[in-house]
Amino acid sequence: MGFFQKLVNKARVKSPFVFHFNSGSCNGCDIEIIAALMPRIDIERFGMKLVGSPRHADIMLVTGPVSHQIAPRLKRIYDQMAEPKFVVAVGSCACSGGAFRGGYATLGGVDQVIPVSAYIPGCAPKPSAIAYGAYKLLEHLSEMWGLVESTPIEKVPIREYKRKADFLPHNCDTDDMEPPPDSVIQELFAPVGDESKNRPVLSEDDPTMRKRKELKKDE
Amino acid sequence: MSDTKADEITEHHPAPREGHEAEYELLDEMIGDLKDSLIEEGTYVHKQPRRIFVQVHPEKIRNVVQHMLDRYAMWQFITVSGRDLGDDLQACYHFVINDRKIAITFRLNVPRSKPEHPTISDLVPAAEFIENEVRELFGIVQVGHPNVRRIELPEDWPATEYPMRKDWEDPRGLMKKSRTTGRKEGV
Amino acid sequence: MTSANKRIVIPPRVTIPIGPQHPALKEPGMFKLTVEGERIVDAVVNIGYNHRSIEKIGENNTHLQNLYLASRICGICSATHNGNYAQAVEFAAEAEIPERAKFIRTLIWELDRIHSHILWLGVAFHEVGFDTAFMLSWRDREIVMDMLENISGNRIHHDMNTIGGVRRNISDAQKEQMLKGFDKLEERVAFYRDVAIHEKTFWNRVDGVGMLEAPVAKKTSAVGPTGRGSGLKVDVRFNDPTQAYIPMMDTGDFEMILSDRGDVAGRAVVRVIETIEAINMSRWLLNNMPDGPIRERVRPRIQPNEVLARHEAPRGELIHYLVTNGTNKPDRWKVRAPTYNNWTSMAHCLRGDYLADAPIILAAIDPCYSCTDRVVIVDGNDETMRLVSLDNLRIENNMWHKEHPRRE
Amino acid sequence: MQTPLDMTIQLLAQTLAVFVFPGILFITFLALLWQWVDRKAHARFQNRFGPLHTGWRGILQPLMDFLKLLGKEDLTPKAADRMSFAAVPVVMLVLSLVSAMFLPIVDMDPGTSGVQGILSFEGDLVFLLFLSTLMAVTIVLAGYFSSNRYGQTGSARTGMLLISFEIPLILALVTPALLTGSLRLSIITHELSKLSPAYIWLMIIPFIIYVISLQAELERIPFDVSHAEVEIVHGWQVEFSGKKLAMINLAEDIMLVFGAGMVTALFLGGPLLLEFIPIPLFSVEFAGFVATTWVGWIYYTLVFMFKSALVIIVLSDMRTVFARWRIGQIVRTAWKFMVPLAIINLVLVQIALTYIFPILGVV
Repeated sequence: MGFFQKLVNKARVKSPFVFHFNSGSCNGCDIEIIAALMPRIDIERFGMKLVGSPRHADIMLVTGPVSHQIAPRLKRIYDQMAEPKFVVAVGSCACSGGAFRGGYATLGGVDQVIPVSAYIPGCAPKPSAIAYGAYKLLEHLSEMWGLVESTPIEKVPIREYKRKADFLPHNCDTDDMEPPPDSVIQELFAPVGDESKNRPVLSEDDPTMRKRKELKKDE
Repeated sequence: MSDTKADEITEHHPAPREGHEAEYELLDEMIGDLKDSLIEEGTYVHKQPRRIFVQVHPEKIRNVVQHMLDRYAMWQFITVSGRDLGDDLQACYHFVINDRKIAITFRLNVPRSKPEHPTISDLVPAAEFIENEVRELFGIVQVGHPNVRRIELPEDWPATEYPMRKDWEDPRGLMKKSRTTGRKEGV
Repeated sequence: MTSANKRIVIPPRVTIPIGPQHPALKEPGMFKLTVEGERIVDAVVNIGYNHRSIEKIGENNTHLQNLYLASRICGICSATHNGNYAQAVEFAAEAEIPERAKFIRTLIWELDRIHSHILWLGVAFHEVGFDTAFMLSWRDREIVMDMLENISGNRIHHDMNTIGGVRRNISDAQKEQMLKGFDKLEERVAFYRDVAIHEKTFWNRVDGVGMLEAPVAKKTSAVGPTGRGSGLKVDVRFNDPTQAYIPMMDTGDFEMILSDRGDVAGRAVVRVIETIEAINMSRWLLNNMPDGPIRERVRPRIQPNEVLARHEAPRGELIHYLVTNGTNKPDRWKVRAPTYNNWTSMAHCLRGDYLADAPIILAAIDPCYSCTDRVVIVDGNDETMRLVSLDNLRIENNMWHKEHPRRE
Repeated sequence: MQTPLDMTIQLLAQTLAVFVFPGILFITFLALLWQWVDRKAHARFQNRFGPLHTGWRGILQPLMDFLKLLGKEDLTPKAADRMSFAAVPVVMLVLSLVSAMFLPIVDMDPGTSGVQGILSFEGDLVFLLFLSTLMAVTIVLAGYFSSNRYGQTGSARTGMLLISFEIPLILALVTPALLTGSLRLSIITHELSKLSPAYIWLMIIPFIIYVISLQAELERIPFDVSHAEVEIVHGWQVEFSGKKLAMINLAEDIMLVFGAGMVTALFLGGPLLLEFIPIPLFSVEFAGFVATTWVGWIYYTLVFMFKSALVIIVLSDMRTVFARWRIGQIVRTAWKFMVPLAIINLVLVQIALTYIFPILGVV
């Protein structure tokens, strides 16, 4: 990679121009994006600038479950952006459809229409979360372009749901919680190569499972 | 939903006369003036304060609204909500009489086979868009509507599908499609 | 050139689309403005990009699920949708909720109104290019956002209400904190009121712009600050009080804010003074809050009933028409958001004004497309619109040009 | 007689002057620096931080923006006229650079009295005005070439701004020319610095008019109607992207340098600061020392930058405290207030020069 290319890549990380697109959102995420521009968070610190034209933008923040009416327009606006371009889905709706899953007028999330580079979950994500999400994307980009040493991704083992307390809300009474033996803990946090094996699977005869079923029947 | 008739009857909660004098006074005046336009069944004062529900002959709705506009200055229009009652479709016109602070609902049942009734958009300009919307979602046609056009649903939506009807079965799998997650192939 | 040869030069008509993606609108809506030079001669409003079929989803959900779906109708006035749905279900079940819950619910509504109005003020400043006041007003909006987060645990979707009461209580420490916050907020809002009224560059941009006369407002059923800015007495808090508004209005300390100016300035003044009034209301609610439980148990299956729940949202009158059928799901749920009624008056406001004023006029009704959730087409012309195919239009145009040859 | 070696060295020096200091590279540096000062001051006025994490206090932010835009894809709308569309940013950049060459930053020609810019000739003030008008015309063309409705509306508005604020701008510049009897920028600066302090009173009104007109000329709030974001989506800039946008932004920043430099040169005494102290040590010896040795190159540059930065902060403050005006209000203000004020000011200056100053005994 030449020096100039490296410089330009550095510049790309340092000065992302942000364009905001609302694809049928509830406004919650939108006003939080605007709130991120405000004195408290002020994402201009990182060089981000909200621009009004997709042609000037590097990053498009999309909010909302994509409604059928807006989907072609979203695609068109995405095509209008100049390369290199990245899309960030802001909010639960943009990530997966959120509360509007199951309706006839929405698609499930932004990634059904255009490729998405980063997801910011939350309903609505706080301004700080939006700034953090955008920053994470930039961090990832600088790793991708070799501007900083890429750190190996830390494997966080997925917790197995064995205890009753795992199913209860955190403020519930946890007197009857029994700590698991050390061997279980070691097993849980041991590095495992294949992640899919690590996924928790609850068998039908699991005691907690039965308990839940009974609870459901009572209702 | 199957037992529509039972639902219809039990939905109505007429209020006692005590504590609802103003509402009953208005309703009595209306019944006196518009006797042949109203249907007795379904016309009552609701238990919730300041609410009147009136069942109207579908073809007489213009007379009723005109009379109310003239006599009570009922200028504040709220909305039209469609309903699917099974055999019938229902359009509820909600109004507020601001001087008496009472909300009135005019309900008109139209048969599912021929869902038509006269429009009131020329009397109440604010109703123009919501009537269009009811026509689009429920298929209740307002005869004489000044500005008929597809407004709400996507342009490629079939003209015979009314998504808010109870028997709409989602022939193109849209509701299932909205539950898909993850990156789609080819994007 | 002699006077006989004199021709009036009409600037060419340009159609300028505003939206569905436009910096002035943070939400998808489309306005086709036809301008002659800088003057708007025609306006077409087209909003359907936000149709998310909430009512259909709601029919398949239980009431408790719908409570949270309702708040997702709109992020700015989520508390009003949420609370109004809760009170609709309670009306239908004929359940009486505890006094303290009523007060907390009303308090959340008023806090929501404060935050929404300050937000609007900031947006209005932004639309006229007054970015500093925009930044500062949004900075001070964080005070009320912090209060809401403190009480409910979320900044945007508070979801404080549940069927039969509220989810969280307000402790004495929180109360003290909020009272302190209100003092600061009142001082700041008074400052913004002075900025809005006395700052020449802002006032010149809103004075006499987007006129909506009272008869037209009546004809188009304008609600909320749009109607009150034209002098209409439409405020559900006073006309049809529910919850803790009933004892509040009995005190007689509060009055409806009206303005007979009818322009954008009138609406701005109504909103700013209403913010101060809402702060006073919140203070009254906090000081007079009774003790007791915050929640009453309501059975999930609601008896068959039909309810028209009205509430004064920040933007105007909000309607939830709910029909229950004895199960735990609604039979029909209809939401009429305030913005929906205000579209009709919009075309009237826009016509004859300058293009530069279009953003502030659009913003003046505080549009909320996500609330509206529907498509509206407003005809800009006085004549009725007709559907003409392109070929017919071409033929007609050619004929017209034959009849009216260009004069040289 | 010059030897070929001398000529070569002279040529080399001139090339360096044009391309490096105080030429293109230095002006570009100044443009990026002033953009940073402007953004930072604007943000601080709004209780924000502004750029913070790129370099020291975000000082590299404008450079990064520029480089990033250079590396972006370059799109041309289908409907646009390709050649003209591509030419507009280049023309704008060249025009702005040429106008900035006239700024008396350091003394390029020690033989003549006063601080000369790289380009300097008798009557260059008129030429500069012509260049700035040409710049506005280029902007109008840019909007029309992009064949976008927003762009065209923005162009129309730029035209309106042009016909309304060009006149007070020119009239404001007449006063310094009148006082010194010259149309050469460097001579005006030099002569003004020698005048008696009483002449400051004559310069106040032109200064105010010029700063306001400059804000309009640079199309910043409250006069940024031609690329107002919320009304017409960046106006005439809407279709430009990538390198073209980078060039346009740089050209605008250089116009900012030029505008602030003009204010500095014509109203704030140019690159002279300590010379104004009425002690012979400063006004005679130090001035002579600076004017003849290499110290002047550093000293003049620093003073010039300091004064320009002050002007930038004033402009930035104006951007902060005002709301955007409607185009009608702008034109009305220009013709009903600014133009009459400028004309009255000229009359007052004449009266003062002919009648009042001789009576008071001002030289």
